[in-house]
Amino acid sequence: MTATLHVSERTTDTTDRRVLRRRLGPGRRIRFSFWIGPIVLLAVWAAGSATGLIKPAILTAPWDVVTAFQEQWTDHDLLGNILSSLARAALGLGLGVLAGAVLAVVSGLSRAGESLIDGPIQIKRSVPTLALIPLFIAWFGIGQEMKIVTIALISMVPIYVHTHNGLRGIDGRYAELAETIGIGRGEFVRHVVLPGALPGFLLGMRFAVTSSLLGLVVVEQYNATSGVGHMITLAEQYGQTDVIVVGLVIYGVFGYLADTAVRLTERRALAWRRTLDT
Amino acid sequence: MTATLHVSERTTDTTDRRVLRRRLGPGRRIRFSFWIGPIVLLAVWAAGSATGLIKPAILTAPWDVVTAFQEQWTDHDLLGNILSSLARAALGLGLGVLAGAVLAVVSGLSRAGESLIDGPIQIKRSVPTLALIPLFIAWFGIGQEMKIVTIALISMVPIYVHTHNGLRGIDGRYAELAETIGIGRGEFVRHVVLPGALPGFLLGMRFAVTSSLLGLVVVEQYNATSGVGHMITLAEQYGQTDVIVVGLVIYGVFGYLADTAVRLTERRALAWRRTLDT
Amino acid sequence: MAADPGHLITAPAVRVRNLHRSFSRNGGVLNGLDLDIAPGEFVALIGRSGTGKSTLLRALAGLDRDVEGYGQITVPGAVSVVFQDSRLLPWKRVLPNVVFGLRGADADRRGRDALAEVGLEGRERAWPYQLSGGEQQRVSLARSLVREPQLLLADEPFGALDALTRIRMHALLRKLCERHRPAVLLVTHDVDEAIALADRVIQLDDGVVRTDVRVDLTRRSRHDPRFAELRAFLLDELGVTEEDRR
Amino acid sequence: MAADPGHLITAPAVRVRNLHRSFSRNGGVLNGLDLDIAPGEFVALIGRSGTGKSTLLRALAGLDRDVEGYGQITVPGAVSVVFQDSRLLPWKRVLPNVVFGLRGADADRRGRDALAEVGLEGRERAWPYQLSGGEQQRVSLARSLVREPQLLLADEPFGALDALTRIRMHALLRKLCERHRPAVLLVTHDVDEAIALADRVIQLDDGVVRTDVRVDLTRRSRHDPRFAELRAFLLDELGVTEEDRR
Amino acid sequence: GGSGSAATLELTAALPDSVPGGTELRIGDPAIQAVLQASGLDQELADAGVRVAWANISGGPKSIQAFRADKLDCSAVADIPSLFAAWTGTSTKIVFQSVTIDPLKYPIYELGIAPGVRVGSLADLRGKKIAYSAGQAQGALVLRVLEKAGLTEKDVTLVELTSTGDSYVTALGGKAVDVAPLGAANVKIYERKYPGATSIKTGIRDDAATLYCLTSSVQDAGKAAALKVYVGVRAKALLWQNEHPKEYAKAYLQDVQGLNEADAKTVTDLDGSAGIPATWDNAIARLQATADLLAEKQGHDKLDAGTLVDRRFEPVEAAAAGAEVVTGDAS
Ligand SMILES: Nc1ncnc2c1ncn2[C@@H]1O[C@H](COP(=O)(O)OP(=O)(O)OP(=O)(O)O)[C@@H](O)[C@H]1O
Ligand SMILES: Nc1ncnc2c1ncn2[C@@H]1O[C@H](COP(=O)(O)OP(=O)(O)OP(=O)(O)O)[C@@H](O)[C@H]1O
Ligand SMILES: [Mg+2]
Ligand SMILES: [Mg+2]
Repeated sequence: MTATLHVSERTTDTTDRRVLRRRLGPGRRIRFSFWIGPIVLLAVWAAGSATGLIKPAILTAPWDVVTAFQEQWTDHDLLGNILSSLARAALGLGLGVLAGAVLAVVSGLSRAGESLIDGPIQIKRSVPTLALIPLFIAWFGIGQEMKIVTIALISMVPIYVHTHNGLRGIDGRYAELAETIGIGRGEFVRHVVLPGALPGFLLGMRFAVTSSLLGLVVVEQYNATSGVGHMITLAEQYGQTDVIVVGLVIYGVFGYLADTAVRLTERRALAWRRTLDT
Repeated sequence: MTATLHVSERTTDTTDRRVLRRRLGPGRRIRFSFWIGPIVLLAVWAAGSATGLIKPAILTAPWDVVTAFQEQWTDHDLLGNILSSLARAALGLGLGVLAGAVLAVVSGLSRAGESLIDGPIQIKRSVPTLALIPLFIAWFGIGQEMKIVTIALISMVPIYVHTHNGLRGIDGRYAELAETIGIGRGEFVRHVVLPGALPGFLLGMRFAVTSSLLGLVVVEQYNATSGVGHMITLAEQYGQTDVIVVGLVIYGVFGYLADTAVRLTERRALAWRRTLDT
Repeated sequence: MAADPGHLITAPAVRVRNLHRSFSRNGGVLNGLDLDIAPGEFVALIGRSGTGKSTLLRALAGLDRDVEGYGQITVPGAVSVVFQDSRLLPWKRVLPNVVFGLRGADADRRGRDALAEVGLEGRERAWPYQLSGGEQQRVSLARSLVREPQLLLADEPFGALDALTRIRMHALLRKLCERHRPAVLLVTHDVDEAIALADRVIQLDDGVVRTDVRVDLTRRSRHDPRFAELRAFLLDELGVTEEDRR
Repeated sequence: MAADPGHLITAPAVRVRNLHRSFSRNGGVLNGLDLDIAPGEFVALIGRSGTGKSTLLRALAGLDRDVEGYGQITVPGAVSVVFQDSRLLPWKRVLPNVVFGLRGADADRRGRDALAEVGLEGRERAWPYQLSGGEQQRVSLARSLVREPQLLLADEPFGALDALTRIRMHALLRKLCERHRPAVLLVTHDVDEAIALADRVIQLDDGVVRTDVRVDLTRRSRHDPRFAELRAFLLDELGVTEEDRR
Repeated sequence: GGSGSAATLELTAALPDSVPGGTELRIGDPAIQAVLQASGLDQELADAGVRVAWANISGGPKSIQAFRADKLDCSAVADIPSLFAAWTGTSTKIVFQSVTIDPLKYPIYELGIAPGVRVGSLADLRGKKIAYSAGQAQGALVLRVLEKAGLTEKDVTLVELTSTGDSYVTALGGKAVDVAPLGAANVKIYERKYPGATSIKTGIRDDAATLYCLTSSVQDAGKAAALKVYVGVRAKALLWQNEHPKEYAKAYLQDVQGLNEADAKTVTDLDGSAGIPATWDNAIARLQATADLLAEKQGHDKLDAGTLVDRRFEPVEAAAAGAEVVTGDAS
């Protein structure tokens, strides 16, 4: 038996030579990479328009959209349109998210609740909203109320489906743990179900946010005097391609920003996960 | 020290008295429970119509819908409409699912791919399809091609987003394992990425299926001579509420069946999971 | 039955009769198992891998709803389980994991104390994934010990610990047992550990309690010849031959 | 360095110099560690819970991309790792888990053989969740052994096994080592196991190799007085006092 | 564009008579398509060597979209789309005009009045909530109604509401608006659905019916020749339709549009008969008036209606109708 106490030499050499396996996951995040896609898209659009490959009748050139944007801004209260649209979308989204999450938890945690709630929501999901509007008009009139209810219903669906799915995907071992610890339903929901279903919920949020914006196009056809959806509807009737594209760009920008915001939240709220993404 | 070998008495008493903790998860599945919701919905509709609480002007009574259904079936080739719609939806869905899954894997596994693919898809997602149709008309004409491409694009989005999200949510430890085992990208995708992202993909399928059906309403407004969406559009022009409801019921039934089919597949394909749902 | 009649004068804390459990395809795992544990008694459970030790613990913990079988089980109300996997909630930091479900204003303080006792002071705010295997196991142990159960079911709670830490955890567990006198059923693969801690060692085999020995050593020292004797007996029961043991 | 110069005549299979690793908030885990392992040498690594054994193994396995630190590492190409958690792919049944990534027409047969060797014949089609803790660990072991690595890194591969199964797995590992002579770095908490299996036992403490002893027993028996001596020495190094050891 | 034959033709040159082989017209004109097939007039097209690729496209926005993408040559619409095409930079020419005989008796639109609202004449519109959709024919009609009633937009509340499907019927029924222009067929459905619902006639001519084409298609010599044939056949088709309302109802309303026999009869009864005007003068004057009104009220550029029509087709159309052309006020 030979035994020696090891005395470290504590060199100051900080050379780093690691063995690194080929990474199979996506690797580290590239900073600001989420700007690249949109910028490329813009570049292609500009190039296509400049070279005449994209005819202005089909898709207005970016610079003409800028002009149209300015015109809408100064002459047609574009800011007012955007704000009133956002207010509608936000209110509807808020209600929809609340309703969707509550229904998902109820139907996720009880088979009886599920059999009553789940079917009708899946059916609602399969039916075009546009076709349901007459019903909503009959029930809620054609004022603000109808618009907000419609948007709430539209954005409720993805929240419900994703939260429910996320909840049902929670590892059963955590439920066992909670059962042996002897907590009630309330604490179980708070400490296990909600955090466990959070990834699903957040994915639902990404869809709900864009759905609520898209819902504007539908509801603002009805008795709206302002709003981006209203602007697009009008422009479609007139065939004002440039104004339509202004509207689309606004949608694209808001949708993309909202989506990016949810994904950043996701990253922070799910810091406990070690996945391919981290 | 006392030591005895235990001799089991092997009684034949099969009384079962377990200690059972209060179940916090949803519990066992109720068989056929997925029929309950739709049946209740139908019952409410029928009751509302019979008592006059739901006026026929708002929502046609179920029996009138049945009559209208029969009339459409015999006089107006409803079956043909349904089949040509389904053919369109299926073709578009097939292409969309393929494209969405491939893009999701590419962008999920490489940061470079992600920065190019992800942004444009999120932007596409935020923009109303209706407003993009002029572009598709310019590129693909007003025939079947444009319709299928549009549906493919519509159903590609949920597949992409969910598969990408599911992929990125795979436990990083499995990637580590794969790396030490020294397999290539292809095997990694086949053995780790695809099965790991399968729950996400299947959730995406549920949305893609209904999206493809809903897409019909939009595309069949353009130069279609058959299809359920076309039927609804016509009925709207002539104010035939009952025919519209026939269309909605068809959407509801197909959407619900497709959704249920995906969920049954889900249950079989994900037999390896132990979650709150099992 | 093996437990001496003196114990059965008071009602047992745990009483299992004729317990059968089986997983559809693999035949019976428990085949008519009988077991009594007196209040305050410390029982160590040994047995080959896959003999059904965890299955028995799950049955006692009330978690085997979907397993086929029958039998009669009685357990006290307040049960605490240390699972074989450490089963920390990944979305909770260490301290909230320890005090999860704990009521009372001093829950946090008690949690901190328990963490300190398992040697993890200062790691209260770490995420589970930031802990080493042994650290996770100790958090899981702290979570069980901070509660004051009438029955503690522990499934290899020291498996991932080094010798010194293990000895410290033994002492901690002994202290807790002296203070609250819970009935304990501890699964372990370490025969020495079983003898050192338990009042009784039982061995599971073929789905029944095959061996049931009382550990009545006055000083639990390896140097006690009866320790060695007991150890030899148990290893023999486990099928470890003299040859293997060299 | 501790390893005797005779070994360094051939290039070592593993060569680690001045290895530093730290997790942002918790200070250094490895603080200038040096280590050589000769081809075919079997080294057991012991150390307190949380001293960085797994961190070292991950560095050798090439998995510490996102950990801060520096140092120089050389390892052979074909490395096989038994993780501390058994890390079976939950969506693959047992046999596909074992042969995952294995090429060749006889992969399945080799997988079956490996499963039989770890005592899991007949469980080829079970899902991982249907296995007991020890069974999962054995599948994970089978997965590593069925490959023929030049370096085997095993992180407590026998932790969840009972005495007899453990002895069988020791024999299996020894057989494999004799056949393919890989360099082995085995983390264990069981000093007896370390002495019984290894050519050398090293102890990690404070981020460096604090003790490095050669096990040159002719017959590895507990009854050999040098076994006991070595055991006492190592336990002492681990901080287990004579008092504790009783 | 489209059919490679692409010999260009000045807009002032005489319409060529011979249709080159392979010429194809892409036309969205579903009603006439059905009539041609039912009447056998499609044979005339075939005999003249005209091939038609039918598109089931009608209405302003969709036809303009298809024009822009150059996927359609001509489409049947009322008068408004050609104005908006011009205002948004798509050059089109009207190549066919028809009128309704006795247009005030058979109006296309009436004003639906919500249940419980009392509107007996146009003067009663003061202070009412009126559905208004700026880009659609219904919107132009509302402006003309107000003009006729001597009211301005300030005297009423215009509720921006797009007419899609039965949205106006629903809005009226839900009392979200007091007054809305409804298609004559929808008025019957509306009054049947909502007890207490009424309607009044506008007393304004809204019978403009045109076929408008991409200017570039008219400039294609081959297509121009084919169009000359098509315009003639189309005139005959309309006259056939007047004579054979039952067959028209079956061929188009029932088989294509999916109405039942009773509803189809209601529609044909309300349609009146179509007239082929001897000259387009009156129609162009009415188009000019509409253009001026919209330019003023909606802030568009002034527009010369004369640039929107291709009067070379005027005599072709009249000649095909022969003695049955309508003249005077009715035209
Ligand atoms: N869900 C399941 N489905 C099928 N078989 C199962 C399931 N759970 C456990 N088993 C089987 O039942 C037997 C007993 O398992 P159990 O987990 O009780 O063993 P154990 O004694 O705890 O073993 P270990 O010491 O390895 O943890 C094992 O053979 C195992 O494969
Ligand atoms: N991802 C991480 N983030 C922060 N700290 C970490 C992380 N991984 C490990 N650590 C810390 O680094 C130290 C060394 O961890 P390591 O897993 O190497 O210990 P170990 O020697 O394997 O212990 P055990 O015997 O308990 O498995 C521990 O204190 C652990 O908490
Ligand atoms: Mg076990
Ligand atoms: Mg470790």
